Amino acid sequence: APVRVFCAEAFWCDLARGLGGDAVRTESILVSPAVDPHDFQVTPVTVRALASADIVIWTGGHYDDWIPPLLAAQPDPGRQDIAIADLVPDTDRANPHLADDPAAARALIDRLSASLTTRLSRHPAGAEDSVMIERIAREKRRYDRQFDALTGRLDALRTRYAGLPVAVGEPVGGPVFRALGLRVVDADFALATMRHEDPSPRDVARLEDALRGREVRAFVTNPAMRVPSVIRLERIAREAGIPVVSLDEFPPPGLSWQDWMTDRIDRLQRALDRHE
Amino acid sequence: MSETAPPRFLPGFSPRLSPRLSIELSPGSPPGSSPGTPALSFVDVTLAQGARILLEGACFSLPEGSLTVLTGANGHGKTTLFRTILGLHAPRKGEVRIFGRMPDTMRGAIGYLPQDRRLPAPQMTGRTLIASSWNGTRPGLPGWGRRIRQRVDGALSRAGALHLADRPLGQLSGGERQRVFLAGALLQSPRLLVLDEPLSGVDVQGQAEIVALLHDLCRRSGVTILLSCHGLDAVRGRADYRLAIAGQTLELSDAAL
Amino acid sequence: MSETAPPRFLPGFSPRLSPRLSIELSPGSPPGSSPGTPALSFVDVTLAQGARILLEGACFSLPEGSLTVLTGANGHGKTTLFRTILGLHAPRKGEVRIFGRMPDTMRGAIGYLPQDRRLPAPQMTGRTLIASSWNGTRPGLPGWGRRIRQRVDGALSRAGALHLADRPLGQLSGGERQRVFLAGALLQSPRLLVLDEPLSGVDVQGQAEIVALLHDLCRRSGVTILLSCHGLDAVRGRADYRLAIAGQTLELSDAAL
Amino acid sequence: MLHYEFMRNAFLASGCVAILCGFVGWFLVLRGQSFAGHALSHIGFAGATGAALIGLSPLSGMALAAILAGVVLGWEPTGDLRKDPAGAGHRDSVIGLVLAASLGLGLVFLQWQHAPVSSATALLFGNILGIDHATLGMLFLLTGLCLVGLGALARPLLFASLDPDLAAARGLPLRTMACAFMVLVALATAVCSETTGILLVFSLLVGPAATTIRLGLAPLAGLLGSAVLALALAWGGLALSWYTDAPVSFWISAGAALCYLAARGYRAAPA
Amino acid sequence: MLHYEFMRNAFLASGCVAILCGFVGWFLVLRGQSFAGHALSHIGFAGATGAALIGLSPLSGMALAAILAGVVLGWEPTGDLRKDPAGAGHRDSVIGLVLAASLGLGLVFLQWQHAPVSSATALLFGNILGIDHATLGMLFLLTGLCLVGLGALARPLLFASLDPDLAAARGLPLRTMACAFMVLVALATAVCSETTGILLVFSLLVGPAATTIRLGLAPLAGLLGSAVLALALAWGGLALSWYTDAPVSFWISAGAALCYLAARGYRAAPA
Ligand SMILES: Nc1ncnc2c1ncn2[C@@H]1O[C@H](COP(=O)(O)OP(=O)(O)OP(=O)(O)O)[C@@H](O)[C@H]1O
Ligand SMILES: Nc1ncnc2c1ncn2[C@@H]1O[C@H](COP(=O)(O)OP(=O)(O)OP(=O)(O)O)[C@@H](O)[C@H]1O
Ligand SMILES: [Mg+2]
Ligand SMILES: [Mg+2]
Ligand SMILES: [Zn+2]
Repeated sequence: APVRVFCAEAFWCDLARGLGGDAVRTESILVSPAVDPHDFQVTPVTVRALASADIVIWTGGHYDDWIPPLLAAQPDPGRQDIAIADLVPDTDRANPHLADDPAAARALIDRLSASLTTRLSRHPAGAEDSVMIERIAREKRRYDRQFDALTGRLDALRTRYAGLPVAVGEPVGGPVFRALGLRVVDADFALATMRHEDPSPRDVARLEDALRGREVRAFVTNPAMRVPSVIRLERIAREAGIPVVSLDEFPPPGLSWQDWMTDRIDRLQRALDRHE
Repeated sequence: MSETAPPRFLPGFSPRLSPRLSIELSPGSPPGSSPGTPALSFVDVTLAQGARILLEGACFSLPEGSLTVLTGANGHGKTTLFRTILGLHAPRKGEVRIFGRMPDTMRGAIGYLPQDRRLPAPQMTGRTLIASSWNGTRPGLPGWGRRIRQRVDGALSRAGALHLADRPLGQLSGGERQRVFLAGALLQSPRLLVLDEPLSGVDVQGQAEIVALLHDLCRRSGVTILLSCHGLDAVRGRADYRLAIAGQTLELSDAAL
Repeated sequence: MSETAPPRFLPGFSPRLSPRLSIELSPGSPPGSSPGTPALSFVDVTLAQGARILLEGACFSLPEGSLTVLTGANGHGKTTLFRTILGLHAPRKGEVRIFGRMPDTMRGAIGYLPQDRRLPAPQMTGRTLIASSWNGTRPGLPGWGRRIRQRVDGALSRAGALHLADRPLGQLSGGERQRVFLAGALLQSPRLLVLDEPLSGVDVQGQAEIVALLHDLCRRSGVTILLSCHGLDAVRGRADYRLAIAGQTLELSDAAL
Repeated sequence: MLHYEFMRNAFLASGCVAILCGFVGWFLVLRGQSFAGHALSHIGFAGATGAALIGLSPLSGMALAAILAGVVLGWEPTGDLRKDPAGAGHRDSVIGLVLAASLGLGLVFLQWQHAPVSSATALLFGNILGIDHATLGMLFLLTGLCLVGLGALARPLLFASLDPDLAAARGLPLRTMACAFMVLVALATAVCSETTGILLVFSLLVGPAATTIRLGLAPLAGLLGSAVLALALAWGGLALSWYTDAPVSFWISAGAALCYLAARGYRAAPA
Repeated sequence: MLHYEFMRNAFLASGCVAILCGFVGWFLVLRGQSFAGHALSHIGFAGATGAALIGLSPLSGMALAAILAGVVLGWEPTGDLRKDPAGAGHRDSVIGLVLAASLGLGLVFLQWQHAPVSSATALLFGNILGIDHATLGMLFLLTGLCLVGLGALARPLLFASLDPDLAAARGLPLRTMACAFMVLVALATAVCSETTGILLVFSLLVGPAATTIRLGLAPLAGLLGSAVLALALAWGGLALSWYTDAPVSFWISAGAALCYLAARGYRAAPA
């Protein structure tokens, strides 16, 4: 029987499916980046799926806090629980967005391939299983190549962009910015937006000054966070001729993680290059 | 409005018959009264609370400018009758007429003192309470200014409550509060005054004062007054008629009887 | 408790002097009374509301088993005096003793009927209201069972309110409610009954019944009763003493005077 | 501070909201309906998510839901104690139930959503620093409308609030008054909380009004005092927030509580 | 359905919460304090964020804040109308102010904390399907404690609620009673909403109690009826949620509102 993988966010399961193929059967809750994962409501169907899973993957780091209690409520020694945030220990604790962190994806693939392999080889392994194990190894190598390419590209871009200031409306894209060495000028403002709070007026003023004075190279927004203060600043950015980049929370359905990442970096690059 | 009208009291008015046995009085002309319509008339009115009938087929009418006392044991329906006059309680049968018209259209002309009332804001002063009722049913901003103040002060001093008017209602004693409420009932120069136990809780001297005031209002301004009270001692010599509720019937008689 | 005590009324009791002029009565032995301590005594009590003095240097004591009427004009401090007895209002000066003890310790032995009371739950029946006061100050679960029901029924039927007990309080008429409340005051066989205008709103026959009941309680069970009312007609012939508040002084006299 | 347009807009918007809240809140506190005021802003949440579901704008959804709830909340107590003694104490629990039901509904709507809902939840928290000219214009317009409505309602509402039994006897339809006022409050909270957030609106509704009523001011003085105090709180809160970096709504809610405490102390002292 | 441990735990936990809420809620609704009940659960939010700031567990922070607020809410109305007429109608606005102030405080705590908790909404909707054995044990313990406390308080509280003036005259300290009860409610809401969410707790507090009180049941019948109804609602809601996949709290809040409506219709029919 295929290994049942349960993901809080669909794109982790995309990666798992790409790795495991027929060896895994996946099920995920959050499919659309439009739903705010910070305030998601759990229903029995969700938990039923989770209760019968062999592997549970979630982002962790307070991104989807509703998962751990569900796991505790249905203890199962045979189940493997993977919180991505725990795999990449040096993450920025305040910013739980890990979807676009190649390191996180790589760590997940590493962990997943290891555990899928042991699971498949645990029972008296049939021919079919060994085919699958082989396939997993092959896919892992393919993923690793893609990750390498991605990191390579990011490293290359880093030399060009390191130290460039950008502004963000909501803390999406943190890992990519870190990889590129971009300097986020308004971390507090972004966090306030994420928490649905009032930002402090001087943060707004500083950000506005930065936009009007063209002190930043791009203004990054999250399409799931269309709040008035961000919309207003977006307009100011446009007026000042600063490129506005809209970055999703995580990949929309139908788009693979790799393509989504590439598109992301492409758009960021276009924006950052526009002012050279 | 009716403050300048001539007194309409007719001293030789004869006692009415018990309504169930009575000749039906045609509501525009009670025998012996002036040709005006009666201030208040009940035509074959049946009042009930839930399944219980309080009053059956009651007919009577009160001429304008008369002072009538409503008596009856506890729970026999005095308050219910008052509420019927004000349109707050629907009669099961029959018709109530105020100056010949439907009660709904005449509410502005009635001054009412309920037996108990809620006081949602006991921290407000009596003056505030009374002033808020000035033209209180018309849309617009709350009234203020000298004219309203004069009217409010006039009503308060008539009711002997001027010295109580600037204290929070919650701090007044029972009798003091009753006087303030009475002032409220007098405020808009009503043509019909309907007072539910205005004397309860008032001291002996105060009772006499209030009855004298009411008597004066009848005689001098032609106001029609209906008040309920327990025992006739306080109103003796001042009331024209007595309406007695007993066992589902209503009896109108001369107060002197 | 005191239901079985012998009646302590002494018919030949002489009128008290005006307290300000009076010989100070030692609280344990009012002249002519039985050697027991007085049920209620005020020693040089000054009562005030805010800056206003209501009563100055009042001294009196009531023997156990007597029926006393408190009279006074509106706003002269009857309710304040009652509240002082119950420890709800602190006297500015002087001491109040109930059966020789501090008011705080004797509250369980006093039955009280306030002049007005809030009814936060008018949808509850009178029976529920009264039953909830049974041992109401002791921690534990609400009482239920036959014994409490019997006591409640007993109090209700004494006060003539048994037929009203199962209707929501909000639906009762003023006088009906007063009877239910009176039953509540009688419930725990108090040794001292403090009734603030128990007759207000009650019909004439009801007033007579209530006074007769109170008289009976005094004579047969030795309960001490202090009640306020306006006018002495209703209590004539039944009360032993009259306490009159007038102009900051308190005068105790024989009720027959 | 006023050099930035967003701060100027924030001052204008919060001033506008403060004056409306000061007036409306005075009646709200007088009538003991703070809970309704609080509940209405939660209820707007259900409306906003529901509207997003059927493709309406969140503001119109919020306003619709709030108006509906206003009618329900105004409806329940008949106002006539004698006719319905059981209904007397129930205003409070009815509000609770409507609140719970609409939160529950909002939750399902949220679950069915496959469109961005953050705009809906953002309404709850408002965004006083993100107000542009168009919003400001609409705010002025709607506030003006609400004030006109309140102006027409004020006298009968005061009468019905201070002396409901007499008002009913004079033929004032208590239920209609209650509904009309609740709808007004609903509109005001919807309009204001869309721009400034629920917390801020609620503080401005209750704080200044409770202070002036506690001080025992007469109606007109109380109404004016409440509006002025609300304005002072709003502007003071904005200024403080500028210098301290703490959120505006924190300063306003803290200020509201302090004002009430001061009034309480002042009143308690002489007595 | 009961095959899954999480569902078994959910049934146990919600049953436990339901019974506590049924009893406590009856008094809450009788006293007209639903708003306080609602506010206390919001206030817990400030406590939870504050606790995280100084390194305490959220539950203890919540409980502490709620207890503190309970004392404040119980304190304000002296209970003696005659001594303090201005304080009479103020219970409602004081709750509003405490609520606003603590929400404001919660916001600042959140800001200082730099932690990405959107606990405001997480707390609101709770997580009844995520209850483990340890939580369940603690829930049983704390519920038991609250029930014992309520048992000791019940008789004087009933007296004070039905007839406050007479209770004061008999020497019952109204303010102490009010504070004790509010603290109890605070504890109960803190304990319950930590596990099952505010919305669910609030629906169970108000719905069944309002229904039995509206039906005019006598105290003991009302208390028992309220607890039974709460249990039925909670379990019914869980079962419905299992089959329909709508959130539990939606079903429970909708059920609560329907029960009240039914009781209202039943009562209105004969009159
Ligand atoms: N809403 C109601 N439902 C049922 N019965 C009611 C309702 N309101 C009043 N009653 C009953 O109707 C009867 C008449 O009440 P009403 O208040 O008119 O009496 P009343 O003559 O004014 O008595 P009182 O002298 O005590 O004021 C009473 O028995 C009362 O209990
Ligand atoms: N909290 C208060 N603050 C200030 N004055 C008060 C307060 N409570 C009562 N008073 C005043 O004290 C005086 C005495 O009141 P009290 O209620 O004792 O009078 P009473 O003799 O019972 O009058 P009534 O016959 O009308 O019941 C009244 O003038 C009253 O207005
Ligand atoms: Mg009556
Ligand atoms: Mg008195
Ligand atoms: Zn709330």
